[in-house]
Parts: sequence; structure tokens; C-alpha cells
Amino acid sequence: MSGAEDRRAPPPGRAAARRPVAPRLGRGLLLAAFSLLFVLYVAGPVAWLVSSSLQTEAQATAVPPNWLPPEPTLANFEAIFRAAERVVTYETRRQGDPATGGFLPTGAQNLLPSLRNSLVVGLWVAALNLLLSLTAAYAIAVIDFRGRRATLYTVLATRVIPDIALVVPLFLVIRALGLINSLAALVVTYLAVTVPFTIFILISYFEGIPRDLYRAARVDGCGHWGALRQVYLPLSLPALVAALTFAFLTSWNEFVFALVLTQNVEAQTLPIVISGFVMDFTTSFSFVNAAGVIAIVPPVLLAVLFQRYIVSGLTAGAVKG
Amino acid sequence: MPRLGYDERAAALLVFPVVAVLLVVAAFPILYSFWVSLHDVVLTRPLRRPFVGLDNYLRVFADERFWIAVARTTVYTVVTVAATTVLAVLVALLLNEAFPGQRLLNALLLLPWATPSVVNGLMWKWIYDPSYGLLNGLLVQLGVLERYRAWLGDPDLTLLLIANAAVWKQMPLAALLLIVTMKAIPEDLYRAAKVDGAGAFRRFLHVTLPALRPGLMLVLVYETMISIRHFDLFLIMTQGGPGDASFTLSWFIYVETFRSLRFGTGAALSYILAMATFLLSYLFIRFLGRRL
Amino acid sequence: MATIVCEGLTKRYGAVTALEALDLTIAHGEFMVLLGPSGCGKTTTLNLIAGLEEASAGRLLFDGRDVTWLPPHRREVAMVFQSYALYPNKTVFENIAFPLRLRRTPRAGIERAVRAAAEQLEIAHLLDRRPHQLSGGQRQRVALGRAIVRNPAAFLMDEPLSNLDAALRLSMRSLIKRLHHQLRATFVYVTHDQAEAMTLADRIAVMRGGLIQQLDTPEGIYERPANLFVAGFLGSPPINLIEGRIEDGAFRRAELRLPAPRAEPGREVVLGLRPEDVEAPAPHLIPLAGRVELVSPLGSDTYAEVSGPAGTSLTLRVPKGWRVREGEGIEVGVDPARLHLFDRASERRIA
Amino acid sequence: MATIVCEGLTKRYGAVTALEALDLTIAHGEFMVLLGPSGCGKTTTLNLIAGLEEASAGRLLFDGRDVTWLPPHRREVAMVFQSYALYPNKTVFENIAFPLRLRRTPRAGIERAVRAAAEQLEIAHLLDRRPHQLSGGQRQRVALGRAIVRNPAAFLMDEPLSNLDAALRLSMRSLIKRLHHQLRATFVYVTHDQAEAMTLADRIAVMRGGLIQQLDTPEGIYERPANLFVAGFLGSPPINLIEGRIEDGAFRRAELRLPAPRAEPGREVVLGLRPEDVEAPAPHLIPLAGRVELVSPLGSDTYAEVSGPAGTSLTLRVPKGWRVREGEGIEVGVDPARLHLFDRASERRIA
Amino acid sequence: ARAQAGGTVNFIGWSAAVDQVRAQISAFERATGIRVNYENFPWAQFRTALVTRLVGNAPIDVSWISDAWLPEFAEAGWLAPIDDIPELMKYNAEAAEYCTQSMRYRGRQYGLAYYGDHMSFMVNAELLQRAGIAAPPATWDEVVEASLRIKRQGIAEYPLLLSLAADTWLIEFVSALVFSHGGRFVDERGEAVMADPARGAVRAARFLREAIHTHRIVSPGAVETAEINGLRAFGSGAHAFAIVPTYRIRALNDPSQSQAAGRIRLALMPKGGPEGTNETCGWIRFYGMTPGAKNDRARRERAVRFIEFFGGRDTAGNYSMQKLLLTDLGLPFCTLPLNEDPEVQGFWTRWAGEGGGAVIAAQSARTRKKDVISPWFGEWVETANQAWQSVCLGRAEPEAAMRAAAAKWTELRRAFR
Ligand SMILES: Nc1ncnc2c1ncn2[C@@H]1O[C@H](COP(=O)(O)OP(=O)(O)OP(=O)(O)O)[C@@H](O)[C@H]1O
Ligand SMILES: Nc1ncnc2c1ncn2[C@@H]1O[C@H](COP(=O)(O)OP(=O)(O)OP(=O)(O)O)[C@@H](O)[C@H]1O
Ligand SMILES: [Mg+2]
Ligand SMILES: [Mg+2]
Repeated sequence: MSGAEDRRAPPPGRAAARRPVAPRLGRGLLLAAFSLLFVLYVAGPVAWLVSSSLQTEAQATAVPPNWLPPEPTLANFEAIFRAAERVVTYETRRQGDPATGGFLPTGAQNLLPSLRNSLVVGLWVAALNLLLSLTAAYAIAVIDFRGRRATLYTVLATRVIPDIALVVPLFLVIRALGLINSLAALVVTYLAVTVPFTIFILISYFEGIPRDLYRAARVDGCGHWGALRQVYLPLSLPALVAALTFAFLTSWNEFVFALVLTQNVEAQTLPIVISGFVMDFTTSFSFVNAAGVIAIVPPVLLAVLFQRYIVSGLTAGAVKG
Repeated sequence: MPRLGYDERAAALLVFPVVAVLLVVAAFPILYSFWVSLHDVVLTRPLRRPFVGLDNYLRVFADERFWIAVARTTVYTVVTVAATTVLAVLVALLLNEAFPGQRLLNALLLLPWATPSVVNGLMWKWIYDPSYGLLNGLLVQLGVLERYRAWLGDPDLTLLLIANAAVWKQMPLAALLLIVTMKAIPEDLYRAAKVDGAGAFRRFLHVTLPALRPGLMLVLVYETMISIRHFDLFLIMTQGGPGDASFTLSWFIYVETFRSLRFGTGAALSYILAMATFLLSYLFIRFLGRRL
Repeated sequence: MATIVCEGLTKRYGAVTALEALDLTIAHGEFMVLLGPSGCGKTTTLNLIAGLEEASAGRLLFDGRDVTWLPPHRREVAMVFQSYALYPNKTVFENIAFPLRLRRTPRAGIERAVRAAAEQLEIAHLLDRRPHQLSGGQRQRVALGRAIVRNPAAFLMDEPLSNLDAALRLSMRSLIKRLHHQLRATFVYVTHDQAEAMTLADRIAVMRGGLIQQLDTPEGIYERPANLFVAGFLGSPPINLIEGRIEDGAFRRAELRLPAPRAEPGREVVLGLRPEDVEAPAPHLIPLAGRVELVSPLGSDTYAEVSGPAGTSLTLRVPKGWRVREGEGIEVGVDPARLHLFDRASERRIA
Repeated sequence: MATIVCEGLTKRYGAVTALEALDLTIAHGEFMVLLGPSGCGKTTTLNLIAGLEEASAGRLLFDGRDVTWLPPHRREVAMVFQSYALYPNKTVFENIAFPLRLRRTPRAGIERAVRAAAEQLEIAHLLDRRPHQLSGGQRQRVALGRAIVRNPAAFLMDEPLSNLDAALRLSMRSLIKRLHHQLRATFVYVTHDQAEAMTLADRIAVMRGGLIQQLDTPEGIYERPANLFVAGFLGSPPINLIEGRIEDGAFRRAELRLPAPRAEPGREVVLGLRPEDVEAPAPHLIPLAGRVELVSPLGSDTYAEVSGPAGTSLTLRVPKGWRVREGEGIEVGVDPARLHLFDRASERRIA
Repeated sequence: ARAQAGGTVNFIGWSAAVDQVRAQISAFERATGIRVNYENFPWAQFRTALVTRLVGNAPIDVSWISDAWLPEFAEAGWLAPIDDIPELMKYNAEAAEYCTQSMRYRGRQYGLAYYGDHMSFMVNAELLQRAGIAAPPATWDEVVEASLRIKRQGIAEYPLLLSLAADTWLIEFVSALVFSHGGRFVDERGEAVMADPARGAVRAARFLREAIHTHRIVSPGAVETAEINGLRAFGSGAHAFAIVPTYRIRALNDPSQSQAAGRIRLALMPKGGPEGTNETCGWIRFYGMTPGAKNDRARRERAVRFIEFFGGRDTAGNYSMQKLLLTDLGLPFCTLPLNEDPEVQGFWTRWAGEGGGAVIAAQSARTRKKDVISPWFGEWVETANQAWQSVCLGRAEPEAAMRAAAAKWTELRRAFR
């Protein structure tokens, strides 16, 4: 009906008043101060790890400490990456002397394979964990079935017993399954170790997702699987990232179970190999630290990759009220 | 009234995989160690392991070391959990802000967590070392300290120093969980609070903090669970010492099980610790959880 | 298409009873409007029909089949939520397309259906946005769109037009009406808008505190309200209620006297007079005089608060073309056939 | 109390301009209603006034002070959000009490104020519940409660009554009116309900696409709409618009001829006739005849769709007491003073 | 020669001398055709890993065992005696008596030595010289005196270095102190005498306490100083005296590992108090065989050959492994014939200085095994460690601490019957 557009020509643009600087400055300073503290606390020790890994043993244990490497050396790293699988005979054996920089703990050649083992185990655990805990968490958080709470508490209860008490029986189980010294043993074990808590993480997040969304999905024709896939999965990305990181890093860090369930380079994970560098006769801190630095890198890279999924406002605009 | 049970069936199906994994891997060890806790299993006497009911538990309660361990564990757990939680809240608040460099800080946050426990223990032991430790070096260079001193060797400080190493490593997970919870807070609530007249601090108090409840529940439950059972740092850093300064329950369990080879009392101790852990977790969940 | 039968449907939330033994039969293709004050259980009724809440007691039948425990996605009902419940991660297009995708509609069919719906809802230019980028009314229309692209057995709509402007509401109303005619699906529709209720409904159920007060056609509800509550609830401004008693076949209150032939003498009653049921005085009408206290012009109409006879205070719609001023007298005529009479004790309608 | 001045306020979301150089002065204690179609920028305006969004351009003054960059919690405005935005962890009581707590009101004072507000909002029995245990309308009233317990410089209300039933809406409306009288605070109020707009507003700003179309008193808006859009936007059912041209001081379209003395001859115009502006034929009225196509009884009134002269289709309100039937003829009278005339090209009002 | 015997030996050890072990394994595999499956874990976790495997019946044939565990493991049935295997028993004839004794429990022998060592008293000759001390002190009183002098002159803050962290080494360090004070923990009948103030244990404890708290010649940090940290600290040249495992002499005098290289000399363990002797504490680690291996003919044969090759002579008739360990790492051995080997003698001269070898031999002759080794050792040592640490921390009177350790001993001993 209304034919021509009645659009007043916009009045000559009056620029917005200049945004005052003071409050922004205050916030900036506060943030900067806290950021600095944060960096010092979180990255300080790691910085030392890096710095000492670039020093020789003598430099690293000097008094007063060398905060920065006086003559940075990559010897420790070179040693790790050069170390190759070799036949040790009388001729090729190493006589340990940790201070020379050329020192290489036996087992250094296992570091990269164990890094691979750790990665494989961690990724499998993270992936399977997600599958298992997503479904379970959805059921517990969303579906009102009898025994809902009992399920949660039972699952959590599997994690209250100290690992050290479970070491021997777990060894028996894994042996019965014929999985000793296999990555599969670690994967199932870590699944059992991480799943209860990732379920818990996801549940507590799911409960915050507006229930009307679930209802809408159900009315639109989703079964429980559909609601999980279409509503809960996409809306809980941050929690998924947290759960994934948790599962991955827990397997990445785990020590006691790996110690008893694995025997050699076939299945040993990074922590086991690194702890093997802490030897009775010769411990090279600078070398251990170099290994530590290498161990830190992959998870941090992964984390950086996944971090962009930790965003806010995922449910903005979904419901009113 | 007939009940179709679609929900029940779906729930069963969805929960089944987890239950299966746990049954295979977790159920036997847990039941086995419970069985052990009811028997007098001492490995140096392999031929006799009679059923003794709750004797192992009673023995433990009668052991003065147990009460020392309870005291140490309590101090350690409370300090670790409290410090982790408070720090994590602060860090989460910082990282939840948008500012240049925030992504970098986010990546840095992962550093301690990604540091393998073994390296973490060694690193802190090194930092605390009485003759060439960094802490000494730093404090002396800053003029705070006159000469190098023993840190872990001071029984009044040992637990706190170990706790510090633990907090450093555990805080990132806690912070991440809190950040994730914060991301789920509807922006509308902040807008409402602003209009209602709340400044930044009150918004934190009245909007962020209540909304953080589920996150705090996660953090408290998890941190309690692992702190109360912490073991590897003690193995690497103090082995329960000096004296009994870091003689915690989990260390006691280790000693009883693998040093004394008394699996029976070790298991009984484990179950006592497990009960305490479960109870605490339950309280946190009931207190902070929504529908749980 | 479905006949929906609620048999004693009850819903309790702890100590709160949201719905109490609701008996309601909605026929094939009927357009049923639920009307009632805030918190009376309308949304709860829809939720129960959709299967989104478990009934605490009672049965629900679709076409004679007991579906009380049938999960929602098997019920083939479409619903517009009072809270919209849009999928925040999906675009408007995907939100609307979602139910079709779940039904494996071919891609082209979806495209066509969604575009057509968006066109009708006047949100075609918003298809690529996400819900948080929309205004309130736009969100509401997306929610509506998600329902109307479907072809379900029943539509459940919970105040689907509440946040729209009058013009839009009108066109949406006719859109829904058309939909109803085309699909002949059963509709259960919640609204607070009387015009909507009256124009759309085949029948209206007026609820209060979880109970149905009256179930009737729109005219029935408006013209023969079953009790005081229904009478008072419909109409804006609401009906004027005057307490009095029946004497000599007439309603009496002090000097006020109005004919009421069919009422039982001696009864304590309440007389109802709708503000719009007054006209210019005329011989066949009962005259009613008073003093204008307050005038509220609403544009299309003007209402006056009048202190009438026998200490009553009445709200009356000023007949077309009159000019009234506050403080002046006014005299109007009332058609006795349009008066409502209720028993004061039982609050039931007498005549 | 505050005078609110918007100077060229502009808000852009990427490519979307939600608000375009809004100039609006709201006086001390004025009740300003924003009216407009869905998505026209009403909520955006409120957000800018409250400080919840940053203006892309323009300035905002409170009592002459530039507050464009003042954070919201320093502005002392109370707001009812379209989406309610209740604090999910707080009880209803705590939700309403929250702004008072922030102002360190004594405990007893809070208790009293919250109870009083809840009483008026008819949610006193819900004070211990949490938002998720409330119905839609109850939530909306809690949101309203949170605003009305305060004594701010300005109230911003975004469709605060949209989910309430007519009866409740009426009593809430008078509650707001009383509040306005008591506090003499400035109100900026968004509504789609014409009755609300007309009764509450001191002035109404009709918006469209981020621009103000007309700013006037309620009567002014209704009776002298500045352009076709405003005319068409107010009124339900909407105004009838008939295109034609001015010839010999009269509006002409085919055989239809209506007096239009003040209009410039030869102009292409649109004639507006509100449905309710027809009466029984009378000598001083222009007669208008047609055939009834559709009858919609709304209870209080009955509307008829009529195919009128010159191929027009008109919606008319059937005068009180008439009985019309579909297919029959009808003849009414129109007061020429109540006709609206707009230029067809500029869409501006002519007379 | 006898190659192609085939099969595999499962051998488990802690992460020490790994390259030497592997070198020897290569030789063994070449010589016998038997494959070796070698697993190793850090010492700190070794017992956990080993116990788990033993309880879980993992197919282990041979394992390194610490003398401290022998009674426990034997009682648990995890170790098989080898005294009915002549191929192995024949080496007793060439082994130091003290070593053989250390592998015996209840009259049966359970293995062949991997290495055997004792705690040595070492001095930093340069610091002594700077302080004008001509000869190393011969008694602990003289040590105190000398230390105080060094301390006064500002040459060293804490002249005496002791590594007393609560780990498995602690009992060996304090045993050296106790023995040199002429003391015993237990008497020949196995009764606890450590609490008897007349027997050296209390005296040793009192010495420790005074050294730390009265004379301040030992750092309070000693309670957190583990053996390896102690080694580093001594190697940094900041201390004049230390008790160190003998094998560390190689590292301490190696310029690439120690700043004090070339200045560390060995001396006899000082005597403590009136009944003091020069005795020290020794320990050995040995190759043990599991019953599982022993009861299976084929496995047993392979295990025996493995133990012989490593703990006895290799197929060429040489004590190759022992020599390897000494020359590469400084680990002393139990096999007497090797002492005559010129290379070995050269090694001692090179690393321990002129006469160093003689001191070692003399000290070796004054070495006692830990008298507390028993089936309840693992449990008792926790209490003992705590007791010693409490003394060092000044939190317990030496007498009371020793009484507590004695009480625990008696209690466990009774309970074991
Ligand atoms: N984040 C955003 N991104 C893009 N466009 C937006 C965003 N928020 C709002 N808009 C658009 O800005 C315009 C004005 O929105 P606003 O919410 O002010 O409308 P409104 O007048 O309140 O409408 P309603 O009556 O439907 O609530 C709308 O067209 C809307 O689509
Ligand atoms: N989870 C709950 N716990 C307790 N009471 C509830 C809960 N949900 C709803 N109620 C109550 O049940 C009653 C019916 O709610 P319902 O949502 O059906 O009302 P409604 O008729 O839709 O009202 P409105 O028009 O305000 O949306 C209300 O009084 C409400 O307070
Ligand atoms: Mg509702
Ligand atoms: Mg809006």
C-alpha cells in the first residue's frame, strides 16, 4: 500500500562524543597487572625449565643460579632428537658423565617413541571418552529415569579409591585380558580413570542449557539421540573442550598405572621414560628438563587448536524468561 | 498406569557403554581391594590370609600414625583445595575478560597442567633445593634472605611447599572448568544487574558467583578427590619426611602396601580414605549441585 | 489430524498443583483456544499434550489411542513455545528447516517450504541470522515458522503472537487461520488476546487455577458466561458487576431497578453489564444515568468511568460520536437482553 | 527524574542499522511510549538509554549531562527486559529485592517494599519460588517487580505486560500509571497494545526501521496520523485505505465521491477510513453502501468485511445493535471530518 | 659355542647402569643364543613395579634385588634359593665373605652379586689444607673439632655433609654412623639393642643432633638431602667431609662432573666415642631368581646361565660385567680375583688417588651388613627413618627416638612369630 519509501535523509552525522579514556585506562592497567602476575606464576617455572634445558648441568646447578643460559646450548635437545635405536654392545655403550653436555641417559632414544605412545593413548582416550561420557552425561543430566542420581554417584565412587590400592588388582585384570604392555591396556585404564569426571563435567554443563531447547527438539521430532546431537552437543562446545583436555592431559600425565602396565618402548608413555632418566648413578636435571619441555609442547599446541571453541554466549537468544 | 519406559530404555542404552567399561576395568579392582581389606593379607606370610572382618580397620584406627596422617592429610587437602580454588577463580576472571593477549595467556595456562608430574616434582624439588635451589637464589638476590636455607627440610613448611607445587599444577584445570562455566552465563543477567545498579564487584558477587556454582562444585569435588589422595609429589619430594611432617594418608597407604607389604591394612586405609573422599564429594554436590 | 482427549489429566510440582483432573475433548481439526489468567495451567496443558511433562495422574488419548507415555517425538505435534526456544546455534533458516530435516524432506522441498514460511512471516530477510541477532518479535516469528512448516496431527501454540505489533498480529492471525483451513489439523492455542481468541476459536476453554471454568464457542463464552469469573475475565475493559437481590421479578439495589423476569425471587445476585453494551437512550432500552468521573480515549473508542445510581461505579463505552467531559452527567440506554445475572453465592450464571 | 535527550543516536550491528540518528527529547516525568513494528529499534533505543549497548554515533544527555559513556549502573534507570532476565539462582523475593540490596536499603524496608510490590503484582504467594518454577506471565511480573520497587530517575519498560491476560494487564496498567503519578519519574515504555499506549502515554513515538515517523500525543497520533505508515499501524483492525485522486475539491475513485475541500486538485491521494468511524446513516453523514462478505464477531464488537463502491474492500465495525449477515447489503454513514487524506507519493498527511 | 639354545630370559632391574647391562646382554645373547627381555624402572618406583608384577605372577625369571628386601621376598615366596645349583654356588669360593653373607637368609643363599659397596668417609683435601689440617680426622670428635675450625675460618658454612633424606639410603647412612660408634641396632639373637644408651646407636643419634643443632656443622637441610643431591653438593666443593657410597669417588674426582675433582680423598670411617671402631655399613644388590623360573626346567636353565654370565664369569671365563661396572661407573664388586687385575688397580689409583685402593680395601674389611635386615624390615624402617629424622630436626630426644624404633622392632618381631 505504501508506495514510495519515506526515508528521511539521515541528518548530517553527529559524531558520537569521544569515549572517555580514564576508565579504559584503569581497566587496562588492572588487566596488565594481573596478567603480569599470572604470567610470572604460571610460566615462570616453565621458563626456568626451558632456560635450564639450554644450559649444561654445571651451569644449571650453579650458585647463584643462571637465570638465563650463559651460553645457550641445544645439546640436550639434539641428544634427544639424534638418539636412535641402537644395539648396545661393549663398544657402543655409554659411560655416563652428566656434566659434559654430551651425556645422554640410556633410554633417550625411547623418548620420541614414548611421545608417540603418549599421543596415541591420549587421543584415543580423549575420543572414546567423549563418546562414552557424552551419552552418559546426557542421560543423567537430561532424562528423568529411576536411578539417575544413583548412577552418577556410583560412577563417581569408582574414582574415590586411591590408585595405589588399585594397582595390583588392575594389573591382574589387564593381565587376564592379555593386554599387558599394550597401548590398549592404557587406553581402557585411562578411560575408566577419566570418564567418571568428564561425565561429571558435562552433566554440570548440560544442566545449564535451557530445558526448553530440549523440549523444542523433542517436539520437532528428535529422540534422545537427536536431542543430544542437535542441541546438547553443539551448545556444550566449551565443556567438551574442557573434558577433552582433561581426558587427554590426565592420560598424558598418568604415571602409576603406566608404570605397572607397560614394560618397554612398545607401550611406555612419556612420564615413564622421563622418570627413567632420573637414574641412580647419573641424573641430568638439564636433560630431564629438556625432555619435560618436549613433553609440554604437544598438549599446549593441541590446546591452542581447541581453544577457539571456548566461547561465550552459545545459548544467547535461545529462550525468553 | 502403564509406563512405556522409552526414557528408561534410552537412558539404559546411553549409560551402558560407560557402565561396561567401568565394569571391566574398575569393578574388579575395587571389589578385590575391598575383599583384601577384610582379610589379613601380609605378603611376607603368603600362606595365611584369614578373614578378619573389620579388624584391619580397627587396627588402623588404633595406630597413632593413622591420626598423624589424618592431621597431615587434612592440612594438605584444605590448603591445596582452598588455594587452587581461589587462584582458579581469579585466573578465570582474568581470562574471561577480552583484552589483547588474552589468547596467549589462555595458552600459557595449560603449561603447568601439561608438565608431566614427574617433571613437576623434580622441578619444584630443585627450586626448593637447600644448596642450589632457585628459591634460595632468588630470595638471596632480592636481599630477602641472607644465605641459602633448607625449605623442604623445615617440617613447618614442608606440607605448604608441596601444596604449592600441587596447586601450581592443578590450578589450570580448575581455572578452565570455571572459565567454561563462566562462558555459559547469559549476558542478559549482567545487563540486568548493571541496570539494577551493580558495579563490577557486585556483578561478580551476585551474578558470576552464583552462576559459578556448578563449576565450583566440579572444582571442589575434583580437587578434593585428587588432593586427598595425592601421592607422586610426596614420593619424589619428601617420602613422608622430614620426620613425619608430610606423612599423609596416601603416603601411609603406599608405605603400608608396598613397603610393609601389608595389603590388608593398606586396603583398609584406602577404603577409609575413599569413604572420606566420597562423603566430601557428596556434600559438595548436594550443597552446590542443581539436580544432583 | 487427531482427536485429543484428556481424561483427568493432573500435574503437580511438589506441593503446587498446576493442573487438576482436566477433562477435555478436542475434536479432529478443531481450533481450541485456552484462555485464562496467568499461571492457570495453560502451558502445562500444552506440555502434557506434547508429552514434555509427565502427567501426575490421568490419561491422554490421541484418536482413541492411549499416548500418555508416548515420547514427544512420536506424537507428531508441532509446538510454539512461550519462550520461543530457538536453537541458538542454528540460523533462522536452519531453525525453521530443522523439523523438516528430521523428517528427511528432500533438500529442495525444505528450501521451498522454509522460504515460503519466512515470506509469510515477513522474516525472509533474516534467514541467515542467528537468534541472538533478532529482535523479540522476530524471534517469536521464527518460533512460529518452525511450527507452521510442518504438517503435524496437532498444533500447540503458546501465545505465539504476544510480542508482535497489532498489524503483524493481524496478518499472522489470518495466516494461522488459513493454515487451519488448509490442513484441518487440530489446534490448541493459548492467547491472552480476546480478538484472537474470538476470531480463531471453534471453542474456547476458560481455565482458572488448573480447572476448566467454561468450555464453549466464542459467542457462548462472551454472551453467556457460565459464572462470574468467566464474565469478569473476558472483555477489556471488564464487565461491570453490581451486587443486589431479586425482588418482584426485578434486580434491585437501593433505588436501582432492572427487569429480570426469569430469576428466582429473594436471591442474592450479581448483575453484569458490559461497558460496550450501552447505546444512545431509546424507548426500548432501560435508561441509565450517572456522572462522568474519568474519560479515557483509546483512539477507536472512548471509555468513561461513571458513578452510577445506587453508589455503583461503572465503566462505559461512550457511544460513537458523543463528546463527554469529566464532571458532566451522562445518560445511556441499556438493552435488558444484554444483562447478565449471577448467583452471588455460587457465582453461577442465572440468566 | 530526568530529562533524556537523544541526539543523533545511531546503532549499527555490522551491516544492519538498528537505529538511525534518533533525535528524541523526553521531558522530566514524561511518559513516553515507543510504538512500532517488530524490529524497528525500540529495544535498541531502550538499551542505548540504559547504557547496555554502545552507540555507534550520537550523544545521550540526562538532564543536560552527557552520559553517552556512563556505565549503566551509574545511570539510575530501572528496566524491564523484554526477555525478563531474571536471576535464576535467586528466589522471586531476592530477585525483586536485589536492586534495593545494592542500594543498602535497610532489611525491614526491603521486606516491606518487596511484599508491597508482590502484593500489587499478585505474586505474593510465589516469593519463595525460583524463576524456573514460574509460568511465563508470572516471570514477567517478577521482572516488572524488580523495576517498580526502585525509585530511579527513569523507568525503561520493554513490553512489560505482553504475556499477561487482559484483566491482569488492566490492573498492571493502572499500577504503572499510579507509579508514574507518585514518582513523577520519566518513563520510556514499549508496547504493542494500543489501549496501553493510548491510556498511558503523554506522548507516543511511532518508529519504523530505526527512524521516528511521528512524535505526538496519543490523540494526535490516532486522529492526525502524520503519514500512511502511522495511520496504518495504529488501529485494529487497521484503517481502510482507498487510492484515488482529488477532483473538484472531492476525492474521486470511479463512481465513489467524497468531499475533500482542502485538498489540492489533481493530486493522487490515499483516503483513510477507520473501521470504527462508521455509524447508522444520518443526514449529516455521507452514505456508504456495500455487500457484507464476512462477519467477525469479537464479543464486544462485530466487524464486517464489505465490498464497497468502486471495487474497494473495506473492514467496518458494525454499529451497535445491528444484525448483519454475510451476502446481504449494508449501508452506513461516514462523518467526513473523520476521513484522512494522504499524498500518494510522499505518503504524508494532507488533511 | 653353545649357541642356539634359544628361548628368552625375562630380566628386570632398576634404571641404573642400563647401558652396561645392555652391552652385557648383547654379549650374552651372542654367546648363548638366549634372548633377554630387559625391563627397567627408576629406583624410586622399582619396588612398587616389582611387587605388583610378583603378586600378579608376571613371568619374571631374574631380577635385581636389594639385600634389604631379601627376607621379605623370601618369606613371600618370590625368590628361590640357588644353593642347590652348583653352577652358581661355585662362585662363592671367589667372593668376599661379607657379600655371600648378605645374600643368605635362614641359611639359604638367594643369588649372585650385582655389586657390593659400603659407605665411605671422604674428605675434601683442599679445604683441609686451607684450614691447616694436615691429616684427616680419625674420630668423630676430631671431625667436629676440624669442622668448627673450618667453619670459623669461613671456608665452609657446613663442613660436614650428610644426606639424611627419608629415602631408602637413610638406613645405610645412619648404620654407618652407628657402626662407627661401635653400636648395633640388634644383637646376635635379634633383640633390639638400639635404645640401650651403652650401645652405640643412641650415641650416634646424639652426635647427629649435636652436629646439626649445637655445633651447626651439618646443614639442617640434611633431612631433605637425598643421596644424589648430597653427591652434587659435595662435588660443588662446599663441604669438607662427607659420608658417601664408595662408588661415587669416580664421579667426585671426575672434572666433568665435579668442581672438587681431584681433591676428594678417602679416609677410614672415624671412630665415635669410647667404643668406636672404623666400621661402616655395607650393602649389596644381587641377581635373584623367581620360583616360577626355578620350577620350570627350561626357564631355570636359561636363568642360571644368565645369572652366571652377569654375576659370575661370562662364557669366556671373565668377570666382564663386574669390571664393566667398575670402570664405567665406579661400582665395587664382590669378586676377589678381580682385585689382582692391573686395570682395576689402575682405576682405583686414578680416581681415589695414591693409596686410595688401600683405604678401600681396609674399609672393606671393616664393613658390616645392616643388622636390621629382617622380614619386617620394610615396615620397621619407616618408623626408624622417622625417628632419625626427628632427631635431626631436634624434635625428639635421641634416647626417646631410639626407644620408639626399638619398640617398633620388638613389636614387629613378636608379631612375626
Ligand atoms: N546483534 C544483532 N545483530 C544484527 N542485527 C541485530 C542485532 N540485534 C538486533 N538487530 C536488529 O536490529 C533491529 C532492531 O532490533 P530491536 O530489538 O531494537 O527491535 P524492536 O523494536 O525491539 O523489535 P520487537 O518489537 O520485535 O522486540 C532488528 O531488525 C534486529 O533484527
Ligand atoms: N517447576 C514448577 N514448580 C512449581 N510450580 C510450577 C512449576 N512450573 C509451573 N508451576 C506453576 O504451575 C502453574 C501453571 O503454570 P503454567 O505455566 O501452566 O501457567 P500458564 O497458564 O501458562 O501461565 P502464563 O499465562 O503466565 O504463561 C503456575 O502457577 C506455576 O507457578
Ligand atoms: Mg504459559
Ligand atoms: Mg524488542
